Amino acid sequence: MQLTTEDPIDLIKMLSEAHDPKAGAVVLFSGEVRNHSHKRDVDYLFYECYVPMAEKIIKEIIESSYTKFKLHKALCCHRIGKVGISESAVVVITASSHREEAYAANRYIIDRVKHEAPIWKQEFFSDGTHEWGHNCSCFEHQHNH
Amino acid sequence: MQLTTEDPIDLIKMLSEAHDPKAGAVVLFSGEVRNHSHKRDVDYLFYECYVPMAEKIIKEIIESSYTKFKLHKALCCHRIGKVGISESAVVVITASSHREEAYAANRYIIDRVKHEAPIWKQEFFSDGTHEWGHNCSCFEHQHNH
Amino acid sequence: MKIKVQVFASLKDYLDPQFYLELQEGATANEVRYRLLTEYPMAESILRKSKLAVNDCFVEGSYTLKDNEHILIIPPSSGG
Amino acid sequence: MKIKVQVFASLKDYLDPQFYLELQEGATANEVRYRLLTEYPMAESILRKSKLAVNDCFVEGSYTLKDNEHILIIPPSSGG
Repeated sequence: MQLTTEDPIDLIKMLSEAHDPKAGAVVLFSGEVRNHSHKRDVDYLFYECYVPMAEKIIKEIIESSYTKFKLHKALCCHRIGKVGISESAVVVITASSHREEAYAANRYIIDRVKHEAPIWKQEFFSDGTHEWGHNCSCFEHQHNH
Repeated sequence: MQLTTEDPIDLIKMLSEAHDPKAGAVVLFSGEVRNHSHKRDVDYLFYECYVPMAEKIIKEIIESSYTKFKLHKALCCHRIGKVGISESAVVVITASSHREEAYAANRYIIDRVKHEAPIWKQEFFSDGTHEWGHNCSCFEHQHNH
Repeated sequence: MKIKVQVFASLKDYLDPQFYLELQEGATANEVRYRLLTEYPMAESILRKSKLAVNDCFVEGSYTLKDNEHILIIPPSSGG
Repeated sequence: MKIKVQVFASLKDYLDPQFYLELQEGATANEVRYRLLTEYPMAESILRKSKLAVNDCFVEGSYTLKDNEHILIIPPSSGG
């Protein structure tokens, strides 16, 4: 399984890898590039990644998801480099016998990957400027309240 | 959008319909046919459906998900007829700006569809016998405790 | 009056999929259920758990049927 | 002793991606951070929020560096 990739993430291939005749529930999360950020128009994102540590950390998060949840399959792949609007920046797939576990494990993986993997987003705006992302968006979200 | 179908559910097509340049988070749930049920080997399932009411109810559930959650897209399709092992019996896709909403809306839709749509599962076992499903599996799950 | 009854799924192991019942004017949806309960005691537990619908809409047991209406006996869903 | 320093993402707006620092024997990872804080005050808030890693493993600020080690200054993640 690829943990990071410079090519577009192949959702179909990942889904087919996640199929398991023992699993009744498959949950896929795709974090996709939005055409706007903080009310500004976005052209594309660029993800910088320190691959050796990012892959080690993502692998560790996946392994710990198997211990915390009853999973048949857990996959995660983060795109790096330039990513266009509506393309997947990160995909997590979890497969379990019951949907509660599949949803919970999926959230567990994406929350940890977003916070812990050394991957950094740079937003390129339509006005020609660019800016580094400020932590993960759930953080900003909390601050808005 | 198809709400019920006798053909295999086209996950790829559904995912492409769910893409929205405004949405940062896409969650897909696929309920798949397991090769076992209550410790018995399963050959395939057969879903009976009363289509006029099932489609009306699924449509209403999707509409109410748009009022309850901040969604860009919500799709649901339930397979009817014979469904083989590892094939999707039901697929729900939700797209939102934030992943919390996408996960919550997805669960809301599948929980309601499973409980409310007039669709009935018949399990065909490897030993040649068959049996009607007993409500939804989350119910059985509770009873096991 | 004549009422068309349609049943689904496991109920079809005990009852015909569709049939007609002759009922008194003013009969309610629940009266159909009770009539079937007595005629098909094997199907009792499913009949008790089933929902009722007329014109493709769920109705309460107290719903008063009209001549030629079409009542659906809908066992608990087991989709997904 | 000589320590290789590597920085990422927004830190590269202020510092070279990789460079060497001459430090006293027994210097800690946090001492690297403080040295950079004074030399690059513009990067202070990011440097304070950054994690530190040696040999591709996160370390505490109290980690004692050895000659020729490679320290990574890792700004908060913004993946996904």
